[in-house]
Amino acid sequence: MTTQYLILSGLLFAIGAVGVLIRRNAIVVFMCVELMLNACNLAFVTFARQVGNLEGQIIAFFVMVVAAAEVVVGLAIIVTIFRTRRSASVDDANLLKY
Amino acid sequence: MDPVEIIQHTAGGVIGMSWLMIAFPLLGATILLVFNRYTNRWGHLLGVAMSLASFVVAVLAFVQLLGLPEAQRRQAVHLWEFIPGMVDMGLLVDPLSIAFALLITGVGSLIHIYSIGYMAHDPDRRRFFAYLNLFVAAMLLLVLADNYLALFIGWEGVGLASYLLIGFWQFKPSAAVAAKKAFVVNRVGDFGLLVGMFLIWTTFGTLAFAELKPITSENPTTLAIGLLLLLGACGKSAQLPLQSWLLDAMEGPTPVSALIHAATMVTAGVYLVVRSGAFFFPEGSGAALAVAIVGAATLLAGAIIGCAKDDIKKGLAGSTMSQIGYMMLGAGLGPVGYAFAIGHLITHGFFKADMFLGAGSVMHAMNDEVNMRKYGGLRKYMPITFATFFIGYLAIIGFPLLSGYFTKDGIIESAIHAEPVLGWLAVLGAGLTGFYMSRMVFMTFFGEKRWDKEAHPHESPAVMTVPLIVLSIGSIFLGGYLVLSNTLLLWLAPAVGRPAELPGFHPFSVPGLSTLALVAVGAAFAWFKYGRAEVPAVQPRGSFLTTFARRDLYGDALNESLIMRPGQWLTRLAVYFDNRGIDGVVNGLAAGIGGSSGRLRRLQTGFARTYALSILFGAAILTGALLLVGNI
Amino acid sequence: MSSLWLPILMAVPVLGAVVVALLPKGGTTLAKQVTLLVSLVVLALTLVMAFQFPNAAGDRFKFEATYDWIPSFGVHFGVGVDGIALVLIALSAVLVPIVVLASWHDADGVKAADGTVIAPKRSVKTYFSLLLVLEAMMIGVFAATDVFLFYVFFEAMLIPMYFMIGSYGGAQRSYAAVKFLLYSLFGGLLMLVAVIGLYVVAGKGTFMFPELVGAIQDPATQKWLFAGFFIAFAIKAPLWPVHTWLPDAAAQAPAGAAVLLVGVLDKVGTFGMLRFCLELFPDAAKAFTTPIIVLAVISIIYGAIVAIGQTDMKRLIAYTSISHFGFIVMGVFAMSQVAQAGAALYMVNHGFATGALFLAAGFLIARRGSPHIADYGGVQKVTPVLAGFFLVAGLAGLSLPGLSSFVSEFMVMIGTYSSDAFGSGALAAAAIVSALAVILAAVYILWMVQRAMNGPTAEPVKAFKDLNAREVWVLAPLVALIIGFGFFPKPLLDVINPAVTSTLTNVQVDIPGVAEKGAGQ
Amino acid sequence: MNPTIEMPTIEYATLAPLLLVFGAAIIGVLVEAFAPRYLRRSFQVPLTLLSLIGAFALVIVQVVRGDVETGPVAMGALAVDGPALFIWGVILVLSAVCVLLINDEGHFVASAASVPGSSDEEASEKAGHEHTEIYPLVLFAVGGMLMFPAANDLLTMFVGLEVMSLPLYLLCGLARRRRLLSQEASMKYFLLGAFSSAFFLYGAAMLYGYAGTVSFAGINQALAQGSLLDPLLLLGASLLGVGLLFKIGAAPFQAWKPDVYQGAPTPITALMASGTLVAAVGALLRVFWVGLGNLDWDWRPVLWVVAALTMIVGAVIAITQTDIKRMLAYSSIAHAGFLLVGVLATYDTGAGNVVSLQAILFYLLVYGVATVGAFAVVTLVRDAGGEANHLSRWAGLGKRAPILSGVFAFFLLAFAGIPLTSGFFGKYALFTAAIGSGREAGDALGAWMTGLVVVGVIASAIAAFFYVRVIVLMFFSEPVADGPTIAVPSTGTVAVIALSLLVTVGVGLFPEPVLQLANTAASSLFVR
Repeated sequence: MTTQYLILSGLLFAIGAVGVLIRRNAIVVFMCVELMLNACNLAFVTFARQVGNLEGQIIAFFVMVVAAAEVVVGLAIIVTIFRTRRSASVDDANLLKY
Repeated sequence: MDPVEIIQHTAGGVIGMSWLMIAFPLLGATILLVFNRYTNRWGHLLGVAMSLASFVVAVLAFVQLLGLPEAQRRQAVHLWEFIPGMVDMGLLVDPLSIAFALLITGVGSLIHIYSIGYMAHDPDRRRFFAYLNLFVAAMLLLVLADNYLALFIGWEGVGLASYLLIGFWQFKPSAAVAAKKAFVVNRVGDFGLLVGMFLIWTTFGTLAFAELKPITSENPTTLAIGLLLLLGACGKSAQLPLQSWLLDAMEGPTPVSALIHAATMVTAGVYLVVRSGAFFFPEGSGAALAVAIVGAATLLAGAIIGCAKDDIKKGLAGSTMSQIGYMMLGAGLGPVGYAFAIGHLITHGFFKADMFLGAGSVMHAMNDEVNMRKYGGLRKYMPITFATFFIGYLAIIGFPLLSGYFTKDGIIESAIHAEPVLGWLAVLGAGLTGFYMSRMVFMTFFGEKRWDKEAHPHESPAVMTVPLIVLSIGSIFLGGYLVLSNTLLLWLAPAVGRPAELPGFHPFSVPGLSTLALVAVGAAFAWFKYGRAEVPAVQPRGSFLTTFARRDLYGDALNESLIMRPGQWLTRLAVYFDNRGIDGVVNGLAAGIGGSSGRLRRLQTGFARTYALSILFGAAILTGALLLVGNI
Repeated sequence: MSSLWLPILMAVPVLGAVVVALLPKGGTTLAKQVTLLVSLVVLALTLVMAFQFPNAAGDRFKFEATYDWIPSFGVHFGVGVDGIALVLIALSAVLVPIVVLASWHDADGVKAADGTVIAPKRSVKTYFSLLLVLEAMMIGVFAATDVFLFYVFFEAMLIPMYFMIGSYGGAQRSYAAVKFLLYSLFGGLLMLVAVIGLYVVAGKGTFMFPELVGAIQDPATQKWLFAGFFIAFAIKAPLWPVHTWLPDAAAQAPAGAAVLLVGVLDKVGTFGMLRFCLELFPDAAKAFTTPIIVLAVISIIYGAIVAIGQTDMKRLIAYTSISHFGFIVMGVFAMSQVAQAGAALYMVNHGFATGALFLAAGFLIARRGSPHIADYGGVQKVTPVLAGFFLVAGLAGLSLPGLSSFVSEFMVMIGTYSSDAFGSGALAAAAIVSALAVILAAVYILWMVQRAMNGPTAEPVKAFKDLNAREVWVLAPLVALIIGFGFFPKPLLDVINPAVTSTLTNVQVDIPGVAEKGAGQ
Repeated sequence: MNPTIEMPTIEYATLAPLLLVFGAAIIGVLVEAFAPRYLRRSFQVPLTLLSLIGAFALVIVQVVRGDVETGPVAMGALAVDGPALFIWGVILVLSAVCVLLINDEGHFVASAASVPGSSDEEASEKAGHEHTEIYPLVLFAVGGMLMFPAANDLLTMFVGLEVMSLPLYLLCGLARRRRLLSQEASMKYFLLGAFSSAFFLYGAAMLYGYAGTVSFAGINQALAQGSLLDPLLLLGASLLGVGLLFKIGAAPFQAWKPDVYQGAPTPITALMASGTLVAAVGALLRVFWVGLGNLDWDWRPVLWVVAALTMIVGAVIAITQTDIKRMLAYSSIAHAGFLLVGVLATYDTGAGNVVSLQAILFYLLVYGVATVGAFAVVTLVRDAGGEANHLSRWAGLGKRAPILSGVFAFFLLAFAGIPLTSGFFGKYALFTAAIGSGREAGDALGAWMTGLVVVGVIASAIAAFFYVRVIVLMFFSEPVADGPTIAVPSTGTVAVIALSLLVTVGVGLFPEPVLQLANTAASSLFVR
């Protein structure tokens, strides 16, 4: 069974990664990153189960906390930039280049 | 018989002080150059005094040398360590060098005196005397040096003095160009001398004359050395194929032409060959033959050029080339020839200086006009100049019993004896000499006046005419004194060796008579063409042969098309290659990096998602690479 | 037992530089005077040291002083001089006061006779303190007996020179300065790799030169390390084909800086070849001799030919230097006593000769504001003294016998020709080809003299003033040295020869001793 | 016998610096919450500085007492070994210095929430508001930086990474001028940072799956016994690498660096360029050396390519930059490449490792100091609209402000690695370590390492070009009309520049003490 879980985790991770690449809205992009983190969580939990120790599960909790913190920071940034530009598109923020 | 061994001079006396000969004029030059315009008022006098002082030392040394037995007549005077382990600075006082020293300081002093008058109106007279003094010093170093390196220093020193003096009126572009040309062409010869020294030092481990041994048979090395030295001699003595500078060198003031380009410096090549004779030019060797051939070729070439020149100084220059050709021919014949070559060198020093100074006197009188077509009939206006010039003329064409007659005849006789073909060419050359010198005398002093309107010829002041007189006296008697009873030959024997049998004097031999006959024919021809007939004031077109001679046998044209033009091309090509090729690569590399930088920074599009993509790609590549490496 | 001579010699100019930099605002004349004084003190100290040299203690290196600097890297502040280093230090010490005097007004801003600004006014104090810093580094680089210390000075010297060119130079100064710096840095970095390699492979845990001699035995390693050192030195020297920075740098630098650049800094390259390339990697040096000699000969001839084609006076002089450096390199790698002694002597003489030429040209250019030869003509008529000095310097540049450069050039050529280190065919050919430069040298120098000094006087030239007393005092000592050593090179050769002998011993070349002459008949 | 809950052992003395910084950060938050606005600043600044200095003092105390831990602490979560202490010391010094810069007024927006250009913004500016939250944020970031390289397992490292990064994301967006750029930088940094930490985390998960543990020692042990071909392992190693290489800005993960460095407030850029880099390199070393040490034959070639690419890319692209901060960002990329050379030079034989570790530590210190100094100078060159960052504005600065330009030129020369600056010895130490490590491991590797050094040398030469270009601009070009003004520096900024200069010159002349210190730190190697 572990393989299936891992495949699912891999798929989630890949979906997240592809989402980051193809979505323009900063919020969605950010959600995709969260999806990737959750894919990691799934993998951790799966491995914890397979290996038979608790480390993986503990890590999952930690990751959740970190992700929550990330949300706070990320949303603050995105909201600020939205207020300034009236757009949440990541492609619109394109002044810094070359 | 080989030359006697050189012994180290330890006793005192003038020989030990012979460095004073060089020091006096050097001091003069230094004072005049360093103290510059402060010495303007008396500078010329100092110059003359220094030259005379040098002459006095030379005479005293000569006297002391006379007092020594023959086996001790080669005295080396050690001065200081020059290049440790290689060569020391030292002088060699022997019959050969002292003969030269006497000529240089003697004629040199006369020319110094003459120049006081000749340069009286030049604002830079002081500088002129400085250079003259410098020349005398360098020339003395050349002939007194006891090794090739010191000789070379003198050799280039006279080259420098010659450069400075040819270009003395440097504000004339022609003078500046001529000066540079003289130096550069001389450097070609110097190249030979330099490489010759490499070979000498490598082969024999020394550059000192005292440590070289006379050779009897030639080997490839000595032949190579001989030919290289000959190249050097050709440069300095304006022998074929390095003759072209001498005619241009007439841009210098006339006393310079007399001293440097007639009497002394240009004979340095002959000196070099004679000095090295025992080591590298043994009698009958290939190297010696090459010397003789060069001499014979040049004596004809110079004579031909002399026939066509309307410029009095250039005519004399051609004649100088030709006469040095004679000396070279003599120098290529071994000890017999040496004596005649040196003899001719000395007498030539007198009569050619005499004539050059005479020409200078004429020019002085004719507002510096040099074109003989604008002279004519001057003998009445400048009697002393005419008389002295005429004596010189007789001497050079070999009028019996005058100086040139004895020495030149000696060379011709010896040449016919050793190398008949060359000898008869020399006879032919004598005939040509008769023609062109007569042409010069007739055009200048005889016939109608063809002067410019402004010309008011007058006799030169005594300070100029007295040296002329002294020189012409030498031109009359010196030859006979030196040659009859082999005075010079015996005197030089300790230095250059003595031939197996002493040559006799045969005034009525076939070569002697035919020479005289040819000279007479030449002179007569000149009389008909230039003495009796009217000389056109404008140069007629002339035949092909005349043009050939006028254009210096196309020597300059040849140099130009063979060396200068390709050289200029090469230079341009090299500069272009340096700027575009090498520097182009360097700058191209920089531009290439800059360009790739400009392109690479475009990858930084500013879109966060592109960056994310690059991270993803990077991750994929990293993973792929790790998997790949892991599975190898 | 360590001697304080060299540390003091380096400290004096550094202190001087600090003093000059800290002088109150506006004290420009004072800054110049202090600089001159300091450089004269250094000169005096150097001379005293040089006179003590023959009797000083020490085997090869004398006046040695060694202090630990960075024990972690095995680096010492190790100084000491052999004969070659001594004469080069003396050269630097002689040139600096002359350059100070010559650059007296360089930073004041130069205006041509017609009022056009040739160089704007710049900071005088910076210029002269940079000059003193540079002097300390020049002394240090020749005195270093620690390879790392040498490297540090080798690279650090670039910076003051970079600022001197870049801030005080001609119109193209920043291009020239950057080119100079990058070229040298690139070489220096390659050398850095080799320096590290030397340290690591030798495994001695020290950078002291005497201990590193003979430490690398493996021929392949030697070759790589040799290449690293040699490329850096070849760029510095500069050798064809990595020479193109020099004409730009020398042409754009103020005349004084150009003198130090060509006269001293570039010598570090040839000095390094002699000291480090040969002694540390003897087998590689021997293996690479032929290609290097070929490059040297190309430099000699090529530099001369390109010099002939130049229209800019300072560029022309720079190319003549490339030709001369070819001679030095040839002498170094000919591996014979005479040639190497000649090369070492050449380094000194070239400094005097080219220094004089650059300075004379600089004085000329300062009067007109143009380095183009075509802008002059007939200068001799107007300013005979300037023209005279120019000519003498030029003649030294063409190695006229009787002037010092001739002795060295002759020794290099004859030493190369006669070197039997490698079967003499190739070397003899190289010597003969290089002798052709004798002819080319006459062409490039005299043609320049002819165009600039002779002929009818050009209109702007008529307003020229002849050299003033300061300028005469700049050139006169150089000319005196050129003539003096031209006839009496023995004092220099006497200190150089033992150093060359020990170099050759380390390279394991049989030397036909100094005293006995050649191979005999 | 009965399973009881044991008290976890926490080595408080050893962890004191870390705890002090975090504690101060929390107090700072409380101050923000409860203190009135007009008092906050006078609380925060001393609090921040004192805590950082205090933490540094605590580090020094540990070093002086010499009782460096020989095993992991805090139940295996952290490893405060010699290198970690050295890195802590460096980070603390650099961050304290950066706080001095941050403290200088005019860098930060009065109210981050106000829309740029709005009346809101004007009002808050007039009212003299300021975000004193910056100080606790900095302290949290510094705490993260301390934790990151000292982590002894992947979880702690992840937490450290995030604690370090999250405050920085925010700080990036707080510039007073050019707020659009600042906000953009902030968003890019945040999104990409989060993206890359996801990779890090997934890699950690894979390694956990492979080894059954996240502690480095455990992973390395598993490597010693298990298969080295397990896809889990290789995937894990590479994804972990992505996260770390992103942080140090190695190619091809460098893209964020120029944008963020340019947009962020300059003092924050200084903090990132110095502190973050130091921390990230420390973490990188620990992961690749302690965690994946037994896998080195696999990651070594890959890292070789990354190092070479990073040096070249950084140096080449920097040439055509027109913004001084952006140029320094690329320079930082190139230097990350040099540091990777050092990472590659670490090798499993004791003495050699000490040499390379010493080199890296030394390099981190001298580079960090020079970087802070350079950015400090950048903050002083100003226009009407804030800092004059465009290079064309710097033309002729040498005339206008000779001393400042001279100092900046000196920092640039240090970056370029010219002898008699600290940067030279840094570069020298790294290259020596690289070549030396190659020699010990046999010839093939020696050739590769030497090759890498040659690449590094070429990159240095290219890099020298753009450093020199700035010098040319400042000193050899004519000044621009109405050029930038030089702000009268505050005492703090002067202190920063003076300190940086002093260290750069001092270490450039006498590197031995610092080398000795780095050597002592490196001698204990990383504990496992």
